[in-house]
Formats: sequence, structure tokens, C-alpha cells
Amino acid sequence: MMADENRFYVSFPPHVVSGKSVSGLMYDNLIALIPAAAAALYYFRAGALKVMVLAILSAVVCEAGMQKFLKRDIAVKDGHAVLTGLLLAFLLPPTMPWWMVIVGSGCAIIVGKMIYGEYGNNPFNPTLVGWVMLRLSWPGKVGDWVQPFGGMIPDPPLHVFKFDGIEAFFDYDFHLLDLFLGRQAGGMGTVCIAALLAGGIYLLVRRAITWHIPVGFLGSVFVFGGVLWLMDKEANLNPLVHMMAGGTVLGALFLATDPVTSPVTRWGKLAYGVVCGVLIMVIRAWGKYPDGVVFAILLANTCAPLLSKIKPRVYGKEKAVA
Amino acid sequence: MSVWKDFTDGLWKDIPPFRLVLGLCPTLAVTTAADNGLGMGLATTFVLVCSNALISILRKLIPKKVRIASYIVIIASFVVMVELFMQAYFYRLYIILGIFIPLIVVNCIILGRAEAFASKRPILNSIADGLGHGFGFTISLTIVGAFREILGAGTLFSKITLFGPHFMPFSFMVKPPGAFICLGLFLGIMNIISRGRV
Amino acid sequence: MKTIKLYGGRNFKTPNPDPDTPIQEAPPPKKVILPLSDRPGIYCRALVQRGETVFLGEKIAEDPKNRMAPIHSPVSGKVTDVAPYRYAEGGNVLSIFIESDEQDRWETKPFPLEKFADADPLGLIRTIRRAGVKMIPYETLPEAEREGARITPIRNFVINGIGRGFSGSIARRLMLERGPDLTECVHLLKRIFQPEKVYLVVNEKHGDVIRVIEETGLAKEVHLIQLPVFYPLGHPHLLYKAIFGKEIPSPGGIAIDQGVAFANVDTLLHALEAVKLGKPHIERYVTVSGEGVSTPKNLKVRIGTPLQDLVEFCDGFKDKPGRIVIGNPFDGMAQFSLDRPVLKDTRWLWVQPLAQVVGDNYRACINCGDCVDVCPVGLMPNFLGKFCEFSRYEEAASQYQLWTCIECGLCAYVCPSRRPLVHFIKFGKWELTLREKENDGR
Amino acid sequence: MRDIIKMIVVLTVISTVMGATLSLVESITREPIKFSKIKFVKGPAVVAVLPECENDPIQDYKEGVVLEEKAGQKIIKSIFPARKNGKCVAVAFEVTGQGFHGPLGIMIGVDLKTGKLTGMRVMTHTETPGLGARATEPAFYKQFSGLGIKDVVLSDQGGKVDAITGATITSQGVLGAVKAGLQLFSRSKDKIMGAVGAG
Amino acid sequence: MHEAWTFSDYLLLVIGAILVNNILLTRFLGNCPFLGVSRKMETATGMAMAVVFVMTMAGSITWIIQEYVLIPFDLEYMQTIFFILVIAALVQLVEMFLQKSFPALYQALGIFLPLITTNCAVLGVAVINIREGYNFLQTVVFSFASAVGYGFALILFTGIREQMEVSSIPDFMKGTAIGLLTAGLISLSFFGFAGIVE
Ligand SMILES: Cc1cc2nc3c(=O)[nH]c(=O)nc-3n(C[C@H](O)[C@H](O)[C@H](O)COP(=O)(O)O)c2cc1C
Ligand SMILES: Cc1cc2nc3c(=O)[nH]c(=O)nc-3n(C[C@H](O)[C@H](O)[C@H](O)COP(=O)(O)O)c2cc1C
Ligand SMILES: Cc1cc2nc3c(=O)[nH]c(=O)nc-3n(C[C@H](O)[C@H](O)[C@H](O)COP(=O)(O)O)c2cc1C
Ligand SMILES: Cc1cc2nc3c(=O)[nH]c(=O)nc-3n(C[C@H](O)[C@H](O)[C@H](O)CO)c2cc1C
Ligand code: SF4
Ligand code: SF4
Ligand code: SF4
Ligand code: SF4
Ligand code: FES
Repeated sequence: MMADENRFYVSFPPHVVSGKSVSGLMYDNLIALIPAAAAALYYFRAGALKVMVLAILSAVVCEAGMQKFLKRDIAVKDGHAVLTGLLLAFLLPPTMPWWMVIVGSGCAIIVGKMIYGEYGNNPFNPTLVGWVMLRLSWPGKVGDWVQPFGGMIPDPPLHVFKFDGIEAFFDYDFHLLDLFLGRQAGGMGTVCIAALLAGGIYLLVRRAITWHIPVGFLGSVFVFGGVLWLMDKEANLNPLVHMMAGGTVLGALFLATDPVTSPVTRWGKLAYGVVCGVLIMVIRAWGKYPDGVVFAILLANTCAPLLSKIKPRVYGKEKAVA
Repeated sequence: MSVWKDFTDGLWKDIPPFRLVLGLCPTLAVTTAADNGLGMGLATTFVLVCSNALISILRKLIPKKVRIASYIVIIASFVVMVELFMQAYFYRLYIILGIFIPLIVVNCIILGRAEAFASKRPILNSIADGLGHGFGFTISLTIVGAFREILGAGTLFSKITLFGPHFMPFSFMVKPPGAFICLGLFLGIMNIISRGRV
Repeated sequence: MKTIKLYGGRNFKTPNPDPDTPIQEAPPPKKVILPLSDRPGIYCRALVQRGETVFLGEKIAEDPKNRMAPIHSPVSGKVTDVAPYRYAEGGNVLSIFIESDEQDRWETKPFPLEKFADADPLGLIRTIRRAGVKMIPYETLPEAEREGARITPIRNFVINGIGRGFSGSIARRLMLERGPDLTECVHLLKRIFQPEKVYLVVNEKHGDVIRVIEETGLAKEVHLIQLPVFYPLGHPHLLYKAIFGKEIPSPGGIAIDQGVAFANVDTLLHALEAVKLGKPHIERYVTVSGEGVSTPKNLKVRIGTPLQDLVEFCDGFKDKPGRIVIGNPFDGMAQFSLDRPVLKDTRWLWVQPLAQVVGDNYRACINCGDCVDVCPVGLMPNFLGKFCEFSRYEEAASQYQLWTCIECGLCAYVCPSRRPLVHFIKFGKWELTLREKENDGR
Repeated sequence: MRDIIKMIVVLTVISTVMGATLSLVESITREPIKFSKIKFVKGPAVVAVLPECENDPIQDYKEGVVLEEKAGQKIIKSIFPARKNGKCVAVAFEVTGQGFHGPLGIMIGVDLKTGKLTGMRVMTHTETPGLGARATEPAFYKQFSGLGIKDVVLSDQGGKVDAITGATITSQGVLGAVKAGLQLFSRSKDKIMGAVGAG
Repeated sequence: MHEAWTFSDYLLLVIGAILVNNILLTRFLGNCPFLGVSRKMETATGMAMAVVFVMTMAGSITWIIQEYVLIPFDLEYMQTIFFILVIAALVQLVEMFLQKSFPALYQALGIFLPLITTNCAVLGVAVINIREGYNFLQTVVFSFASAVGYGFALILFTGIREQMEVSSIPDFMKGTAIGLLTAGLISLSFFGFAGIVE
């Protein structure tokens, strides 16, 4: 801002801004995550509190430290790091050893984001980078699931399906309502679909996200899952289970919608959602990982710049220019 | 004096692969442990020194047009010798390093030094240059290997166990993505050290 | 009613109350400043010197090459100086400074042309031009044709009654107050350009305007187009699409090549006055508004009047002023001084209180895509901004159609990272122009 | 023209000299390489199939022992002997079988006195993971220790070896190869004894 | 001889080479050109096509050399020399042939061809074909699929790189350092395909 000798500000147009700001987006997101955080506390008690607090604190400290190191403005109060930490905690079991939570948060912030300079430059979703680094190093700890308060077993439904087979899955007799309410094992913030949907609706109403990614994402999971199911109901899960188990809903509403790592245009976003959903189903059907949401979104992140090349039609541009 | 300088250049001023960003593939592939890095580095050093020496001797005889072809023949021959020796006497390492032994032939450090240095300088300087860059490469590989091994497996030189039995290694480090990320961070840190600023 | 299919564009609540008040005449200024250039590289030559006395309406500068309309004195009085003056738009411009004797003495009586129904079209257009009125169809003519025998055929003439697409209060007031004159304007332009059709675009929400148009018989002379209006629908490219459903080839295409001309209501009235009253172009209609000004008003003011006078006539600033902007909040130019005069293209003085000024520190783009959604011509302003920020202008032009941007400012308005996207874009265009010149020079 | 000749001459000379040097190096390293390969490729299996012994069977191996000669067809094996108290008590050698997808390389150890198996390992194979590949798992190979020729039959056919579930073809392939190996042993026991000096 | 492969075996070979064991991201071959030509999408696609072309041909021809020259004459230990010379000659020939017969294609690929000679991925795939014991058809398919995997990774990476070119990466990470780190993160995401092919 150039304050002039004649006391008027001279700056480039426009001279007004819409109310939307980056930190506003982050706080909207945090508000939207409150129901899911409450559900995590309800189902997993003190363990959940410990992991969430630790993840957030270490993310904030790492971010501030990196910003200082890079000699950039300290911007932790914008809330990016809080969001990254909280979302990371949501993907972890409440039994995670404290130092692994710190390592995960640190990797998320440092390798996933700050090494690229600042928020907005990182090509990959930091939360997911942190989680994958933990998952590759300590699969046992990241997969150390516990039985939620009121749940039946300490194994997430998709794990039962992948490792024990569909018969075992049917034996446990998972009810969709249980899954919807969160009485299932899994990452502490992924289990309660009802709470996540409430947060998602809040985001849509606040226009923090558009419908394109969630619809493309959930729609393709449903359609792909449905086709598999219709082909062989004995060997495949009901598509509704695919949508309500594992990280599907958290992914569709909060992880894939990260603007920085998703495409820019609306059509690009829709395509990106579809890529996520299809990759999830490919991994669930043929891969080694039972859930696959995190990997699918990371893979979609790598495609995001290409999907951003789906451009709107420009005014007056002649069609085939030789 | 200049021989000494040619030697030390490769150890710091353009130590590969950090300053002279060449030979990335072997650096990424074999640095899962310090001893692998050491072995690969020494094998490369052998080829580098021998080819530098021979090319320097022949530098006046080789016509310009066929110089790359000649270099490739010479380098490839030394690579085959290394392959044979390693099979005979370091078989385990030979298996671990795998196709990266034959790939020394395309390691641009070697062709690069042949083209940039040995083809123009006397034999002693060329040997010094080869030794310097070879050792520089070896040191780099060993350090990266040690770093990844310590964090990723909790050992050093595959034998020395550094932590207690409860240690849970950060095994991400010894996996392929760990190689890329480690080397990227190493390069960044080297940039900070050499430029003195972020 | 028509449905408009554009790309983005939004109906924004403008942050200032619309002064829907009758147009008032502002008192003549004590002194005026008149720049001799309106575009880079195009100059008028001063016909007067320091100390000379000038009359009201006297031609005091003209461009021998006729690229720029002549300048007439808006007051009678003494030329105090001919010297460079600094403008926010583009540095120092040679300007004529006149001190008024407050007598408003005409040089000669204006030479009216009461009946133009049978007049020679070319003669009419020269008359308008000589009066100093800038009219887009004329300005866009190739140089050779300006004085030549032929006028590019204009099949459709569009009268813009919506301004840039905000509430359009000057155009609205003029249509309310000067209905009969406007009917005559239409006769005039039909005589000059002989278009097949004349369109008048109005905001479909302005029932009173539409009623006046129908009552005064203007409706019989034109095709009335009622549109749901939003900023920046007033841009010729967008209006063209809204009316004709087609697009002007872009970048580089102009409406006149499609046989369509646009003019604002006030421009036509000035043209009419030039013909009918023989009056040179010495007045403008200007809206003064914004929360920073005490009594927002619609004014008729002399060209060259310092902004200071306008503010004073509107009872001064309300709060501590932060920014004074000539033009609208989205693409207007912030001024550093109230000495700056009203020019021939000034239609709006917008004053923003200090409390509403937001900082201009910006951060990296977060890819949210809001700017893409809002861009009325389908560009990707985020990439334009990034490529221009990192000096990659050629890619911005070749991959992301830099030159198609109409600089409306909406992208920067919505950006949550507060990125100065239009600034980056303008800077990119500027750099590319420089480079082109350099290449031509070689 | 002179240039071209010079180029050709230089390249040829370089190639020839380097080629000659290489074949020299190759001839020097031929034996050590062969030994390395045996030691590191076959060594672990050899040690595993033989009983505990005082010598190093790999160091003492006998190469190219002709076990049978029939109609010009020779059966040649490398024999790894295990000695206890100075006496050879068992030998190991390689046999090959046909699995589901490709050849099976199998090392067997045979007790000199009883002619029974001291151990079996599948060294190389291309079988399906989770199915045939389970032939390399202890649950399968442990069954073989101590079996004689007659026992080397699937249990549902009256023998003592349980097939790998879902991989009967692989199991059969292994059994066939092992059985052939034992038969070969019994046919040419003398030659083997002679070769390892256990007369 | 191996049993005949079914179509699905080939399909798995292809998927494996492209996604699971991507030659670049898990085998670390061809990093230098990977980091070198990934600044612009046009060059990246050009390079990708050139690699597909050359790698498939080089893989096939080196297989034939191995089978009908090196093995019969007991020259297997000379593999490295023969292969590198064959590849160098092949690239030269392809270049000359394209220049003469398909000038348009040469325009598109020409500048990348010399780069490929020193791309260890080409030699690497040739060596892998032999070490894995592939027959001729498998060799052709694997070489082609590996090259496609290389091109695929290159294009994905270039998309990201293009955006990084216009963002404020810290100075010390600019260039190769951030490129490697990003390659690591791509490699990380490719772990999602684990298990699709055993
Ligand atoms: C930064 C940090 C890193 C650590 N890394 C490891 C580790 O890699 N492996 C490990 O077992 N413990 C690690 N620890 C945890 C402590 O050393 C832990 O208390 C120790 O493992 C004893 O726990 P135990 O008795 O359950 O084995 C780490 C702690 C911190 C703070
Ligand atoms: C609240 C307010 C809103 C205004 N809105 C517009 C507007 O929407 N459009 C507009 O053209 N002019 C508006 N003006 C006045 C301008 O001086 C003038 O009408 C317009 O800039 C001339 O149109 P043009 O610049 O597109 O040729 C507004 C003035 C006020 C006070
Ligand atoms: C965002 C925007 C930018 C515009 N820029 C210009 C401009 O630079 N020059 C111009 O003559 N008209 C511009 N216009 C169009 C005017 O609003 C007007 O419709 C047209 O210039 C005819 O006005 P006239 O009667 O003054 O000739 C712009 C309109 C919009 C909405
Ligand atoms: C709708 C939305 C979703 C977001 N999702 C994530 C996320 O999944 N992971 C994350 O680290 N940050 C997320 N963020 C915040 C921000 O983009 C993030 O803190 C990183 O710093 C940049 O990728 C999200 C922000 C918004 C507005
Ligand atoms: S040959 Fe050299 S530059 Fe090429 S990939 Fe191998 S080490 Fe890297
Ligand atoms: S020359 Fe080859 S090995 Fe060297 S850096 Fe380049 S690509 Fe890598
Ligand atoms: S200023 Fe240009 S890029 Fe931005 S919204 Fe307007 S037309 Fe689009
Ligand atoms: S609105 Fe701003 S942050 Fe969003 S995409 Fe456009 S430039 Fe980037
Ligand atoms: S080391 Fe350069 S391409 Fe592999």
C-alpha cells in the first residue's frame, strides 16, 4: 500500500474485496469439523483427545518454525496448520504412540507443505503426505484399530472384507445405521458419517466448497461399487457400505476438496472427484490396501495440474485454429 | 599443486551428485545402506580413474569425430572388468547393486569427466581428477546411505545396530519415495551451506 | 425478456448507495486543468500560450493528425500555464491551466444547426468531431477513412442505457429526464450512420425508465432490450453477446468490424448538443458517490473541474477518506490528489472511507477457482496472474489468452488470497507491448 | 579419406586391445565367479539340506561328476559332501522338476548310509504366490526329511507328503524331481561314493 | 521353456511395469532426463514419445543380440559393451532415418534422441529383460510398457513442475532439489497401486 503525501491510498483496482478470505475458509472448515471431532471424542474418549491435541500442536509449531526458518511471515493464526493437524488426527487410531503423531504432523507440514514455500504452492495434500509416511513406516501402529464405544469389533469393516473375506463380513452383520452413526472401527474422525455430512453441508452452504468434487467422488464410488455388486452380490459389498465405511466421506468432503491440491475449473473438479472415486474402488477391489482413500486422493493430486487444463471456453476464441 | 587442486575439487567444490548434479539414479537406488553406497562409490571410482587415465593417455590419438564412441568403448570395458571382479570377489554386493553396476557405463559423471577433463589434461591430473570426483561421489553415497540406513533401519553398515531392541525404524526412509525425498532435502541443505542463505 | 448466457459475472451489491437524485448543475470552477493527451503517444498541440485570454468554448488545442478530438475551453479567463501535470494513469502529461474570470463569455455565439434531417452525414460527423465529442464509432475508424468519403457500414447501433452494468445512475437519470432529447439523438444517429436497427438496452428492473421511454415515443424509434443487468454487462463484447447471441472474435476483434456500434446515452446527448446547439464539448455528467462522501449526487460539471470542487459541492467527506476513485470500485483508477480534473471520460467519482480500505498484501494462489467461475469472458485469471507475476507473459498470452481479458476486476474482487490479478494482467500486457515495440525496432 | 582411415584404425585398435584385456580378465575371474555363484546361489540350500557336519560342503564340492552314461547321454551333477569324523555321511545335489508355470530348481540332501532324504529345498521357481510358491515354506519342505523312495508320494496316494492346498501340480512336480533324484542316487551310489572319496 | 503366457499374464506385465514397478519411480532409472525435460509439457510429451520409440526398439534388438550373438559365442560377460554400443548406434540410425524419411516426426523427437543414449533407463530395461529371462514377445511388451510408464510419470510430473515454475519455492529448494522431492511424493502416491499385480 502506497500511502501518499496527499493522504489518499493509491492502489490497483478493484478497490473492494469480497468477504471471502483464506483464513475464513480455514475457520469455516474447522467449524465444519467440530461435529466429527465431537463424535471422535465420544467414540474413542481420551485417546482421541490426546492424538488430536498433539497433532494440532505439533503441526502449528512446525509451521511456525518453518516460516521463521524461511524468513516468511508467521501465519499460523490463519489456521492452515490447525486444519492439517486435525485432519491427520482424524485418519489415525486413538492408540497412536505420541511420538509417531509428532513425526506424522511434522512430515505433513514440512515435507508436505512448507518445503514448497508456503500455503498454496504444495502440489500434494499435506495431511495425506503425513499419513502415508506413517503408514509406510509403521503399518502396525497406523492399523492398530480399537473398538469404538458402542461398536461391535475393533476391525474396520473394509479390513474385515479385505483380510477375512466377504463371509466374515456378513457374519458380523454390520448395519448401515451403525456405520452411519459411527459405531465402526477406523480412523477416529472417519467413522461418524452423520457428523461428517453435517459439516459438509455447512461447507456447501458457506460456499467454502462447491458440489463438484464430493458429487464426482461419492457418485463414482457408488456407481463403480454398484456395478461390481450387481455383477456378483456374493463376492462384493453393497455400494452403500463402500460409501459409509473407511475414509470415503471424510475424503470426499474434506480431503479431496482441499483447493490447493485440486483442479481449478468446475469441470476439472468434477473429473477429479471421479478420478478419486474410481481409484478408490480400483484399490479396494484389486489392491493391497483395504481402504485406499488416501492413496487415491494423492494419485488424483498428481493428476490435478493436468485436469486444470480443462479450460472454460474463452469468449470469442475461434474454434479450430490451424 | 594443480594436481592436488584437481583432486580436492571433486571432494567439495563440485562434489557429485550434490554440486555436480549427475549420477542421480545410482545415488537414489543404492543408498539404502551405507555399505551399498560405499561399494557403488568405489566401483564407480575405479572406472572413473581408469577411464580418465586411459583417455588422457590416448587423448592426442583419438580423432574428434569418434571420441564419444571411443570413450564409451573404454568406459564400458572397465565397467565389464568391475562386473567380473565383483562377481568373483564381492558377489553379495554385486547382487545388491544389481543392474546399477552395468549402468555405470552411462553414468554421466564418467562420460562427463572424460569429455570435460581427461580429454584435455595430462595423465596425472586426470587421475587426480578421477580420484577426487570418485571419492567425492563415494563419500556422498556413503553419507546418504548412512542417513537413510540409520533412520530407516536403525543400523549402520548393515551390521552395527545403533538402538535398543525397542527401536521402531522410520522405514519410509529406505523405501523408494524416501530416496527421492532424502536426496531432495540433501540437495537443498547443500544449497543452504554453499550459499549461506535460505 | 432475454436470457443471458455468459460465463461468470455476478450481481454484486455495490458497496455504496445509489444517488437516484435529479442531475444538478455544479457551479463553474475557478480554475481548470486540461491535459493534451488521452492516450499514450497521441497529443494535441496547444493553440494558446501562457498569459493569453480565452473565451468559453474557444478551441484551445487540436491534433493536426486528427487522431484525438480537439479541446475547447470550459471557462473564460486567462491561461496561467502550459506545463506537465502528473496523472495517476500515466505520469506527466502536458496540460493547459486556465483561471476563470467567472464571466462565461462565449467567443462567438454557438452556431446551431436546427434541422439535420437532410444534412450530409459526413458533415454531421465532422461537426460532432469538431465540437470535441469522442464517439466510439468515429474513434475506431481507420485513420484513412476518418476524413475520407466512406463510413464503415453500421448495421446495428446499440445505445447503452446501463453504463457498465451497475445501477447505472447517470444513464438512468438522463433517460428519465431527457426522454424527448434522446428521441432526437436517435434521429441524428440514424441520419449519420443509417443503421438497419437501433437498439436501446435498459435494465429490466427500471420500470420508470421504461415507462418514460414508452411515453416519449422513444420506444417507437428503437428496439428496446430489457436485460437482467449485472456488472460488467455494459462491456461491448458482452452486450453484443447478450443482444445478438454471437461473440466478437477475440482477442483483437472489435464490435465495429461486425457492423455494430455502441454509444452511451450521455455521449449521444453531447453529440446532439454539438449539432443542434453548436455547443462544444465542455461538460460532463458525473456521479459522485461512495460512503466517504456526505451527499452523493448526480452532477453536470465542466470538463477540467478539479475533483476537489465536486467533493465540496457534495458537502465534503463524511468520514476520513481512504481512496478517491475515478470510475467504479472494480476497474476505476485510484487518484492521489483531489486537484485532478474531470476529463472527457470521467463519469463517476467514488469515494471510499478510510475504514473500508483493505490492505493489499497478497499470498499465493490457493487454486480455489473462484476467479475462473466469475470471469465474464471465460479466462483463467489465476494462471494469467501467476504467469505474469513470474514474467512469463508469452505463455500467458499463448496458453491463457491474456489479450481477451476486459480488465473488469471481478477476479481480483473474489480472490480469497487477495491477489492483484488485474494488475498482473495489465502489467503483462504492458510488458508484451514493450517487447513487441523492441522487436519492431530491431 | 585419411581421417576416416585413422578413425577406423583407432577405434579398431582400441576395441581390440580392450577386448583382449577383457578376455584376459575374464579367464582369470572365471573360476572365482563360478565358485561365488555356487556359494551364494546354491550354498544356502546346500547347508540347509545336509546334516550338521565338520567340513564346508561348498568348499569341498566336486564338479561335473558323471553319474550315468546311457546311449551317449550323460548325467552330470555337482556333488556337495558332508563329513563327520572324517567320513562322508551325506551328499547334496541339484535336481530339476516341472512346476505349474516353469522349471523348479531343487536341492536335495541324501544320507549315504540309508539312502534317505536329509532335506529338500526349492531354490528357484516361477510358481504363483500364495499357491505353488508355498513350496518354499517350512510347512511343506519339512515333511521331506527322513523320507525314503517309497515315502515320496502324496499322502492321498498312500505316501507321506501332504500336497500344498490348491497347488497339487507344483507338489507333484517337486515330488517327481525328488523321487528321480533318489532313484538316481541309488543307481549310481558307487560313483558318488567314489567321487567324494567315501569308499 | 516357460509355459505359454495368457493374455492376462501380459496384461499384468503391462500394468505392473506402468503402475506398480514404474521404472522411474521405483527402479530409479532415467532420472537425469526426467528432471531435465520436465519444465514444459511440449518437451515432456516429445521426450515421452521418443523414449517409447527407442526403448521398445532397443529392448528388442539387445534381446536378439544376447540370444543370437552373445550366448552362442560365450560372450555374455561382454553384455554391457555390446548393449551400450548397440543402443548408441541405434539412436544414431533412428535419428538419421527419421531425418530423411519422416521430417515431421524428426522435428518433434529429434532433439530428444541424443539425450536418450545417456538415459540409463534404456540400457536398464535392456538388461532387465535379460535378467528376468523374458522371451522375445515378453521383452517387446515389457520394454514398451516400461517406456509408457516412464512417459506417464514424466507427464504427470511435468504438470506439477509447470505449476511450480510459477510459484514461490524457497530459493534453496529451486530446481533439482524440489524436483526430486516432488518425484518422491509422486512415488509415494504410486504406492496405492501396491498389490494390484503381485
Ligand atoms: C522424536 C522421537 C523419535 C523416536 N523414535 C523412536 C523410534 O524410532 N523407535 C522407537 O522405538 N522409539 C522411538 N522414540 C520413542 C521413545 O524412545 C520410547 O520411549 C522408547 O521407544 C521406549 O518405549 P518402549 O519401552 O515401548 O520401547 C522416539 C521418540 C521421539 C521423541
Ligand atoms: C451507486 C452508483 C452506481 C453507479 N453505477 C453505475 C453503474 O452501475 N454503471 C455506470 O455505468 N455508472 C454508474 N455510475 C455512474 C457512472 O459515472 C456512469 O454511469 C458510467 O460509468 C458510465 O458508463 P461507462 O463508463 O460504462 O461508459 C454509478 C454511480 C453511482 C453513484
Ligand atoms: C469492464 C469494462 C471496461 C471497459 N473499458 C472500456 C474502454 O477501455 N474504453 C472504452 O471506450 N469503453 C470501455 N467500456 C465500454 C463502455 O462502458 C461503453 O459501453 C462504451 O465505451 C461506449 O461508450 P461511449 O458512449 O462513451 O462511446 C468498458 C466497459 C466495461 C464494462
Ligand atoms: C475445503 C478445504 C479442504 C481442505 N482440506 C485440507 C486437507 O485435506 N488437508 C490439509 O492439509 N489441508 C486442507 N485444507 C487447508 C489447506 O488447503 C491446507 O491447510 C494446506 O495448507 C494446503 O494444502 C483444506 C482447505 C479447504 C478450504
Ligand atoms: S546414466 Fe548417469 S545420469 Fe543417467 S540415469 Fe544413470 S546415473 Fe543418472
Ligand atoms: S548425462 Fe545421463 S546420467 Fe548424467 S545426468 Fe544426464 S541423464 Fe543423468
Ligand atoms: S479482469 Fe480479466 S481475467 Fe479478471 S475476471 Fe475480468 S475479464 Fe476475467
Ligand atoms: S481466486 Fe485467487 S486464490 Fe482462487 S484460484 Fe483465483 S487467483 Fe487463485
Ligand atoms: S542417472 Fe541419469 S537417467 Fe538415470
